[in-house]
Amino acid sequence: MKPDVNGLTTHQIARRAAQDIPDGSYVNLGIGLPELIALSLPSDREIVLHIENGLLGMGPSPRQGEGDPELINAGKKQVTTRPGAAYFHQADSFAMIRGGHLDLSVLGALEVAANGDLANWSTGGEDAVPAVGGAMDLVSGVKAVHVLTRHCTRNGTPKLVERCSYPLTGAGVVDRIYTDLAVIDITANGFEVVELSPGVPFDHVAARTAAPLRDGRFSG
Amino acid sequence: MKPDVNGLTTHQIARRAAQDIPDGSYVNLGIGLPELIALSLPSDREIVLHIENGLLGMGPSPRQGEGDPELINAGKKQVTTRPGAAYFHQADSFAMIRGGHLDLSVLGALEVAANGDLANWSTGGEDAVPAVGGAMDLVSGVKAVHVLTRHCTRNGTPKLVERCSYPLTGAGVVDRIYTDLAVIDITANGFEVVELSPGVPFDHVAARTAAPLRDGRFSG
Amino acid sequence: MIDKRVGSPREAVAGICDGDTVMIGGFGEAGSPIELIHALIDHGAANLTVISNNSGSGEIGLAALIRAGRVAKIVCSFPRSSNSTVFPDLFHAGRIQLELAPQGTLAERIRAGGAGIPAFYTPTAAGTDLEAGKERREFDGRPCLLEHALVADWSLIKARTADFHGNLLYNKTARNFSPLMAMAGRNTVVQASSVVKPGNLDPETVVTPGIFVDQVVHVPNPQHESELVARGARYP
Amino acid sequence: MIDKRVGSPREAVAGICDGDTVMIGGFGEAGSPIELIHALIDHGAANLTVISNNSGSGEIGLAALIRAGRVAKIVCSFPRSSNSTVFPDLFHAGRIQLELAPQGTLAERIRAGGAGIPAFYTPTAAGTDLEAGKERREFDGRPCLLEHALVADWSLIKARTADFHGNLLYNKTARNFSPLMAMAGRNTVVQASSVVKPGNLDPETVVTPGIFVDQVVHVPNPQHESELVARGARYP
Repeated sequence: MKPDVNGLTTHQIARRAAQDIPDGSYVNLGIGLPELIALSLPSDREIVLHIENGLLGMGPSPRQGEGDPELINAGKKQVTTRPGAAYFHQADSFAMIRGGHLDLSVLGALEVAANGDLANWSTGGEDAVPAVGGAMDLVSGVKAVHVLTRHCTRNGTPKLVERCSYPLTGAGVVDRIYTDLAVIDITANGFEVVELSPGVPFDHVAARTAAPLRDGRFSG
Repeated sequence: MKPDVNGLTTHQIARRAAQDIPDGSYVNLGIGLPELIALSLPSDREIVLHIENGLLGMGPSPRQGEGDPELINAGKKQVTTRPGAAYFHQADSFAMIRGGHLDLSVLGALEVAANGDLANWSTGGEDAVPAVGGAMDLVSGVKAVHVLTRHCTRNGTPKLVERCSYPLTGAGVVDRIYTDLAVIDITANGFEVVELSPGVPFDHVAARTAAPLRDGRFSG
Repeated sequence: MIDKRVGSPREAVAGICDGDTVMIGGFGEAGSPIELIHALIDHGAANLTVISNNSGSGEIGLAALIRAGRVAKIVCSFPRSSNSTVFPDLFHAGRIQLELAPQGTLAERIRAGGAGIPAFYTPTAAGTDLEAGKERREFDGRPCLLEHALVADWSLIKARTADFHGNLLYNKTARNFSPLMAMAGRNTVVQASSVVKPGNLDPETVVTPGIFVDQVVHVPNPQHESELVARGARYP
Repeated sequence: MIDKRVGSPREAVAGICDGDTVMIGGFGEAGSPIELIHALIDHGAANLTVISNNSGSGEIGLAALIRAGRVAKIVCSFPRSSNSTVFPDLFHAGRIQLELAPQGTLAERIRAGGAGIPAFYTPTAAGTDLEAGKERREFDGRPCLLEHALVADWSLIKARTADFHGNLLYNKTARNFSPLMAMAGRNTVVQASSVVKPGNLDPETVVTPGIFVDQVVHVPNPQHESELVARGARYP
């Protein structure tokens, strides 16, 4: 490993992912890393954020002392609304998700497989309390699913794998992955790099990916 | 037939049926004869009328010139609202019906059978345009189903029969029938008179009922 | 910036193609998007499948679309009207197909289509002639029928107020099928009596969130079907 | 006259019996009917099945009900909280059962229960471990699972405003599961911050029509779960 290769910070990954969201999109941001996208949306676009507990048009965090404990996002943090917002109940909220009305779901990952399988809800451990939330609904219904994740775990284990070892959130659901090292599409031929982070060589990424990695940067 | 036996008028049938509706009930009134019940509700009770096109708390017809063509009942006549009213869409409206939230549905009938079968949507004729509306939903979901009808058709054919000859609205769904001649329950043993209209002898009713008729007036 | 306004009913329906499935809101005249229907007649798309609770009245609105021969099939709960013979005449002549659905089943199938539920079971119509061709299954001893979701290429609906995002409020019982059809249409077109900027509607009172809406047309004084019928109007 | 008000949370929950199924509204603290839950703890009913999206936080509200050993089983999508070990401890000790459901499936099952739909198909969770024990069927080539309706003997929910008929308005994202649980509970109890006479709510803006509500309790200043947790409160 070359110690002089530095990938993106988590905020930079979020900013990179935000760049690809078209004006006018309806987007759900998962808990954790994907939440950072809300801070990085291009100012020249109007993007409507959906939170599955019942709001379209999520705005930034409230100023100190101005929040309402009953206006929270899926991560249970206080938020605000933007002009054009609407509240609704859970059945309507998941009708938006399951019915294919949202343009994009951005989720975190424990593992993503070369066939698009996503594992992000459980490590399957004996001592874990199983908790799934809305992740399975999101991947089953939203038009496009992007994953935002560090390329490897803290101890260096690749998260992009041939087959997931953790329980699946959904089978064949992921379209694109944004990591600190690269932007990678799921194709019929598996993982394909569409963009490398600045200063990151292809081989560096391939060495940290536990499945074949194609270089799709010059294919059009 | 004795010409001196007069049953109730349609308004009297409606008034009789209205007397049995308890305070606080949520009630759907079918198109036609049952609509008259709205004019006869006892003034000492609060009864909430549901109209399946999307309103709880229907009030009387508007005064001339004060109606809204978009505030109509299931019979497409203009109505008003009462304090405590609420509008909702069709899926919520039929959730109330199908989900067993309404206390009573009062419907008209072409035929009612001794086993509680109801036929009220189609004569099955070749030249008829089939049209069902909400009747099948009402009989499948509402807690109690009462029928309001003249005992016989205009040409004297009994409407209370052993088995329906017209297509069914629902099987085994009717609880009670209010006619010009009597109030009749559907029991495990078929039709049972619980009350005769003033001046109407039991035999007069039995002769106009095309199925066995029990006299339940003194059974408690 | 999100601005779903289009300039006219004509522009709003311009993309409807021959053979498309079109949901049309309304129960009787309440909620019937007459101006959009008339624009569709002018537009000329034919061989349509229409999903609507009724079949129109008089010779305007939905009845006029049917009379013009544009509708190959209608999915409907109550295709009769005391003041129109348009549908019955074509139906008896074998020139229009009818799929009859109980009103609550129709509503639930449309909602299912919008909610990504492919099918559901309902006790409604079990044991009746409308059970024909449907799968039956008992739940807790009660016979139920399997009903499939309905979706549409287009939904044409009417609202009282829309904002640029397509958030909608309705007028009284004109709400009926419209919020469901907005969900189930791949392209949902709304004619609204009033159109306001985002931020002018209370997020608590929005009935249809804008995500379900694609185009908003301002029709400030929509015609009333009953008035048109009363004076014997025909379209075109 | 229709007046669904009762005098206190204690009276409202007095009819809950051992072994009952109880739906409890809320997503996190938003919409959690803390005062009703605390009244249920005082009331003492045990061996309950609770249907709720989460398992509570700290040692108040739902977490306190669980800690008191009253809950035999929970049907839930996310029974984890960063500030409570009440559920995990009992779960690992084998003293509480968990039926895990994806959040959207949980919501739809509750709606189905309230709407008289015994079962429906959904693509959610097909091909995952949560498919276990469920019937699979393809629609348009897509694998789906059969999911059954949920109903409850009691639903305990929180509203912003109620009228005497039980018509309800909610506060922001506190709405979440409550309108669905109101439909699916045989007895629906609402704690409302404000209670008004019929006629004081606009019929166009009512979120839950009163037909779904059985009892209304005025709780003018409900406690906030996060504040109670922050200061380490326990109930009782």
